[in-house]
Amino acid sequence: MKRRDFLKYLGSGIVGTGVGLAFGKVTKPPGAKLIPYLIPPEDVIPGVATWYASLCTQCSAGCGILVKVMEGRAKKIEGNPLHPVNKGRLCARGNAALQALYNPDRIKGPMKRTGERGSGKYKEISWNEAVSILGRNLSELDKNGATEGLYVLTSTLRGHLNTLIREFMSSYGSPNYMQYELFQHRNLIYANRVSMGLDAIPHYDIANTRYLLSFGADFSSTWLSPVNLSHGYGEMRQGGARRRGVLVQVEPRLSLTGANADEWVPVRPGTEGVLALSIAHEIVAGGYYKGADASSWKELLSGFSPEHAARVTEVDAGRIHHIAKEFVKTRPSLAIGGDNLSAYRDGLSCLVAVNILNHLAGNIGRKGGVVPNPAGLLKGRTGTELRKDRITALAKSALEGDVKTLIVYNTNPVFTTPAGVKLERALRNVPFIASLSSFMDETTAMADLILPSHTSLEDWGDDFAEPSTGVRVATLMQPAVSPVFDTRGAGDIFISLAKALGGKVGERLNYKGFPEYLKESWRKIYANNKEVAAGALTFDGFWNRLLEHGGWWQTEEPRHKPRSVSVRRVKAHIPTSPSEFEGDEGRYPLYLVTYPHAGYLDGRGANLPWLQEMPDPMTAVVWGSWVEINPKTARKLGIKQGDLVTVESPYGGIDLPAFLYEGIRPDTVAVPIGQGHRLYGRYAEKRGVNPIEILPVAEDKRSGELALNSTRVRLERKGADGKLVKMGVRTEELGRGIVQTITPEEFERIAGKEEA
Amino acid sequence: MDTIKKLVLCAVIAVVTFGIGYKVSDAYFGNRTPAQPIEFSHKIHAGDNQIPCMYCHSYAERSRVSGVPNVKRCIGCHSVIKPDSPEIQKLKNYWENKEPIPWVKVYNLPDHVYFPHKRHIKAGLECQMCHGDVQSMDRITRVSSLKMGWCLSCHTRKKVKNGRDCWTCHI
Amino acid sequence: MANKITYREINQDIIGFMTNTGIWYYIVLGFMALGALALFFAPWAYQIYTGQGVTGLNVPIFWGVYLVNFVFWVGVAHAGTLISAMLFITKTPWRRSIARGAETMTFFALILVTLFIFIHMGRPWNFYWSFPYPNQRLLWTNFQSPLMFDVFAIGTYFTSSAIFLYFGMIPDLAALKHHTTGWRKWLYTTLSLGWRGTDRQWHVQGKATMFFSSFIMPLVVSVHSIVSWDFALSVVPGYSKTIFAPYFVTGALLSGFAGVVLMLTLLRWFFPFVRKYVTEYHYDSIGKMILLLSLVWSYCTIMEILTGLYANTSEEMESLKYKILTDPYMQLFALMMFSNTILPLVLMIKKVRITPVIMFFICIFVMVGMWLERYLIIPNALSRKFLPWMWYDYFPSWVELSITAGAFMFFIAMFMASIKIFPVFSLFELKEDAGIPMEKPHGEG
Amino acid sequence: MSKIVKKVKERLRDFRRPGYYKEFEYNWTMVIDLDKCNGCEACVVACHAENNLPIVGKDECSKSRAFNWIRIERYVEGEFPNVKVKFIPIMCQHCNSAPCELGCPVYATYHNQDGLNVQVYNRCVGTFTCATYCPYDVRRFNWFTYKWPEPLDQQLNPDVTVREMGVMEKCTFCIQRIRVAKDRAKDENRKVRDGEVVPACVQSCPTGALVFGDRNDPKSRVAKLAKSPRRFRLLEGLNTDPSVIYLKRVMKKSGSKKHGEHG
Repeated sequence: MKRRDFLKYLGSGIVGTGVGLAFGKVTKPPGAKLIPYLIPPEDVIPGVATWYASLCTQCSAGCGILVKVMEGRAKKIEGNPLHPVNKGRLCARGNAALQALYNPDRIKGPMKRTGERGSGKYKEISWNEAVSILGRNLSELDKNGATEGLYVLTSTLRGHLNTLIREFMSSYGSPNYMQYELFQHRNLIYANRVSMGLDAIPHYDIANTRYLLSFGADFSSTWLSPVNLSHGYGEMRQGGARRRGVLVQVEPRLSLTGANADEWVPVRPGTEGVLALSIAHEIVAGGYYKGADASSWKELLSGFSPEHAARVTEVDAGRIHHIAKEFVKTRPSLAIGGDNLSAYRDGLSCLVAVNILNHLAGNIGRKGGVVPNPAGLLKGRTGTELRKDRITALAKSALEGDVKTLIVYNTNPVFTTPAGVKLERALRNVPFIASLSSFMDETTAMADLILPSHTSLEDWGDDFAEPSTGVRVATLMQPAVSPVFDTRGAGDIFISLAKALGGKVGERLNYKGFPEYLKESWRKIYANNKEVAAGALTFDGFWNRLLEHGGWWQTEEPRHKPRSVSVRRVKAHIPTSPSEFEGDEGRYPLYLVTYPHAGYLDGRGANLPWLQEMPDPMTAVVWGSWVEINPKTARKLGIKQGDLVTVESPYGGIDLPAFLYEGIRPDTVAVPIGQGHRLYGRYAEKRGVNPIEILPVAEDKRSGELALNSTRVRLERKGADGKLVKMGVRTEELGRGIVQTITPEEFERIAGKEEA
Repeated sequence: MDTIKKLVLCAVIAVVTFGIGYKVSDAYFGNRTPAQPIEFSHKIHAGDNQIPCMYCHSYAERSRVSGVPNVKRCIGCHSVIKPDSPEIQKLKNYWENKEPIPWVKVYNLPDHVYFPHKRHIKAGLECQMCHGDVQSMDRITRVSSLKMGWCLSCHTRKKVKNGRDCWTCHI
Repeated sequence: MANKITYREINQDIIGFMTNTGIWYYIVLGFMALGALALFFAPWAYQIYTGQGVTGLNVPIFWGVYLVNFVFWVGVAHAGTLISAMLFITKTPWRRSIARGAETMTFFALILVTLFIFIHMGRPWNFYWSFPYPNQRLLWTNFQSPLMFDVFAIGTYFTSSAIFLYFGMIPDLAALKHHTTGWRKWLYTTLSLGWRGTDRQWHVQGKATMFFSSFIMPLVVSVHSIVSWDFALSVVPGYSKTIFAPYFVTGALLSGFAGVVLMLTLLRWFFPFVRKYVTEYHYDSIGKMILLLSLVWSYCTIMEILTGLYANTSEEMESLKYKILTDPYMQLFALMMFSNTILPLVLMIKKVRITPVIMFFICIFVMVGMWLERYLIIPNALSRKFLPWMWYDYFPSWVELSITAGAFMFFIAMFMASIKIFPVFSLFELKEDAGIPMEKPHGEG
Repeated sequence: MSKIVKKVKERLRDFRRPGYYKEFEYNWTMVIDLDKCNGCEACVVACHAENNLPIVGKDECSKSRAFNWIRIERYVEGEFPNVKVKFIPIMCQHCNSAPCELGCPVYATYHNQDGLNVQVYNRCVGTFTCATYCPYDVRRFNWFTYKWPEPLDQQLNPDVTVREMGVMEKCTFCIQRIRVAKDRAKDENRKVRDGEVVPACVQSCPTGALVFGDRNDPKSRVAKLAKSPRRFRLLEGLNTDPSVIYLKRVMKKSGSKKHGEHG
């Protein structure tokens, strides 16, 4: 090798090493930073979790939660073990509340509309400006003497935020404070009122019942208070030495609860009321009912012989008789009704029929039956307002120009009302809409002003769970983390609005903020209520314990006060014939059953990726919607699993993939509610379809509730690829003994040996 | 042809040596004594004034992290002690602007390592065993390699229960 | 045999082939090399950068086409060992002119085998963790794992076949250095390690070859047995079969011989001088070998199915049903049986065995069939594991298919480049075949 | 002679299973009462929240690459109207004789001193062997490096490693919670109490179908439940000796006729 060459190589070697060294120095990640606290928060140890007791607001059950916080960030939500409603348990939606807090699609600060309404063009403004804009608007209304033109629409609020808004409205001078949610269980309250004179939802003591007859109530996934009732279910099944409870589910589409039932009664849609009364008929006819008014019951129920009911409901007369016998013979027993049942046009009547069953079997006011809750700590909304709080009424007022200003909080009526209500058009007619939503949903997109509110993990609040568990329960909500974005609590917004308005409203709501209002209100409860105050010397001590425990609740066993249902009361409310359905039977041969999805409920959970990727409990479908069709029907129509199918009602059609499902009647199809958002963030947008769009504007004849199960549909195959994505390929066990079972008889034999 | 060959050879040599250089840089020339935003001297605090470690790094006994003292704690003493020194002025600036001090981490472990200070303190280890003779350092220097072998040599020597089990430090 | 061939002719043929390269050869070689770059290395780089998600793998089909290719190339590598070792020991005469080519194939196939292990890994940059080396972190490898067996089996196989290949080549390299100039001369001089052709050297070379042959011989059986245990040691229905070791070994030899036939036939077609050394006699012998192996393989296949049927458990039956009775694997299974069992039966006819064209096409079918055999075992069995809820289907993604195709091009490119540098026929063994010459040759032998 | 054989066998066993402790200090066990489980999926989401599991999206879900350390399998029998649906939550069974542990060439998965089947992420090279060998299909692979959009990443649990591309993962029985409990127990110089360790799935389960504890403690709930005559283990015929014990569901035989017809 030549010397020159050698030098060249040597040179390149040296340059290479040098560059490598330098590159290594440069590219090495800069040392991580150690950021100290400026002032250490109390009781926070970095690396060790702090737990805050709070309230879950993902549905209206009112479960108590513990939020795990590390270094100022919420990490995990768990059930509060002391809380009587959920007993330390938590459902999927509650777990996913974290993703509402940290959702990337949250509105990051107050905004003013700049483009046309619905165009989605907004400008960021400051909070002062935002509040003053709304304040000016309201002052103007006040000046014009049109204070009644202010409408406030919220979700079902039961705590002091409700009281605050109520006070705000009354001092401002508007009676138009409305609460709307798709699943409000108002039929249930109304039915209890007309049948038992109970203006509330009672506690259904599933845990202690031995025979549970459920009419459509899917308490395992969404109905009322799913965690509480599921816990009860677990207790009922294997709660120790007691006899294992039996569950009979009456519904046209096998829900998650139905899947766990010992017996499924696939009744014809709309005839559940008749079936219930027929069972009642058998109870009375069999002489099992010993009440003094047995003969008048007999008379009332005379038209509901099993033979007659069998023709209508397509359930064998023998089976009806058998259920009736089991229902009265097994002690204690319990009948519940909900979801499907309350969503018919005579849903209220059907629920009345269920109450009649409970009465005839003597289940009301006893352990393992219907346990009425004691009066709450707070006077909340009463049943008398039921008919007024209708979304259709709001739409009508808006169309007529009565609504001058609308404030919407925590509810998305544009998404959850049938297209026939024309709510969107009505809202266009409202001169000024302010939304307090933290998410750009379909209703918020109509707003002129957006004042994003906190999510439940950043806010103060409280709740008085209904149904409770036969005891008085109050749950306190406290911020677990400081606000992620520039948002404010809904209560704070109303208080600052009151300040901006001044005058009477300002006087009435003269508080520093919502936390102060909340604390003062609780001071009143503490002062007025001996039971609450018991065991605490001072209010501050009580308040601290409240924050520590996450609320206050009675600890003693519920007292059981029997109540009765009288013939006189229910006479006008019992279902006489099957529920009515829109659509001609020839043209639209199939019943449509819509039901809340276990994750999204009425659509509010659809923006949480955990829930989107959570397989649906029954179908295991993820990231989309589907229509459940019986394989027999599908075969007739040439539809295969996953095909794109048009579901057409007299009010419109939707395209969605088919899911062949043995657990549905051949004359019925079912579509879950919750998907099909036009807006609502990256995880929810343009995913699946919203079946509410094709529903008629049908209301319960008696209560005025929207009837979701009120139309017939027809199916048409549209194409091959419906893009159905589901977990799990095969659902046959192929004799591999994967889920092993034993028969009830065998279980009875070994039950004595089992240790628990 | 010949030139091309030479060029190729040169390139190959350059690439190989580049790799060596990079690796060497990583292993031996990493900055073990980084400059800090405030020239805080452990020598003065822990050495001359005999302030116990746990007074400032108060979480070490209770948590897996030892923690750095909050600014309030610094200012608590320094509002009285030597308030006019230029370094203390820096501290004051941070305090008045309500900014935390961006200390540079000297002992940095990857995320997949679970290292609890608490357990090591409770086992009776001196801070100096891993952090060196801190009380004589003006600026903190990393004295340990923090490599897995370094951890294990001690775990083996001290016969730590399950001390060589992967799960003890990982996941 | 071609008695009339002289030493000089042999030298001229081989050296001429190695030194005179036509433009088409370069074009084809370049095409293959570029193809390897574009279809093999580029997608692999993409996969390393993005993650294994670019493949068609999923839960529970974690082993896909890469493992198929891995087993396939181990199989192709097998003929080399068998021919050079086992047939050497049994002194089978027809091995001489084909042994070097087969050994070269073995070597390059094993390079692909190694690459496919890395391609298949989720974090290939940590591959060295699978070697047992002492380290400060007190980490060790799991000798219980069949994959660890693989590391040793493939490692041993690679080393020994490389040594064997090189060792056998030394006399040739020494011969070549006298006939070449420039870098070749320098290369051959260096590599021939001062071979002078003395009696002693020949003696030692013969002994050593014998020794290595005996040493390598167990590898013929063991390597692929061990590869089969990757599957057989699991509990997966369709994997967990006792017959897998002989089944895989037979299949490997079958595909190996088919590979040798393909290689030889292509050489014969494009380089007419090869026809002097690879004659009908060779085709006849290899044909018989393929026929025999095909019969044994068919027996194993049928036994594998029969044991499944005999067990008659839901797991086994579903696994079989998926493989044999489900679209599109039904068709693939039929094609496999046709290529590996039915078609080779025509090799019973001598006329067929000695017709290179027919042999060529039969062997293409055998290769395809053997690839399918691995495909029908590896991802297919995983598609039907124990819990029907998790059953899933697998289809390779474009990355996997591209790498599979690219691997063939890479192999051909390596082989083509190699045979221009190192003799593809063993000079001295050809000369042995040619017999003791009457006149003194010009070249040294 | 037989003594020597025994000794050699013992030695071989030790060698075969380093890290396999002859006597576990704890024997963490989960009991799942299928008669209580109603398939509500709360456990699935709780697991996602606790263990930093990524969300992969619709396309990846359609390729069967969703991350579920615990999943609920549904098996449907019969035709309308005699349909029987059965649920079974399946997570890593923490087999005491685990096929996966046999497969891993680098000991990235091994048995630890608590009888847990542990996956060491930073040792994993991604050979897929463990997942292939696993009869329960519970292992999940990081096909890509999954990223959370801001500020969803603020939720990530600092006690659990965020896994990178190319690494296998699976249910750990919430090992980080076990660690916290053991740490606390060590401070107080006692053993971990029954009910002190509650994995995320067990914690959230609304029906109380899942119970977790130490089977070595005869007074623990799991030890008692594990003796139930309803006990069985998943795919017991494979002899993997799982640490997850199921209790049989009580249900009528499918095909048995409707009650009413017989009165």
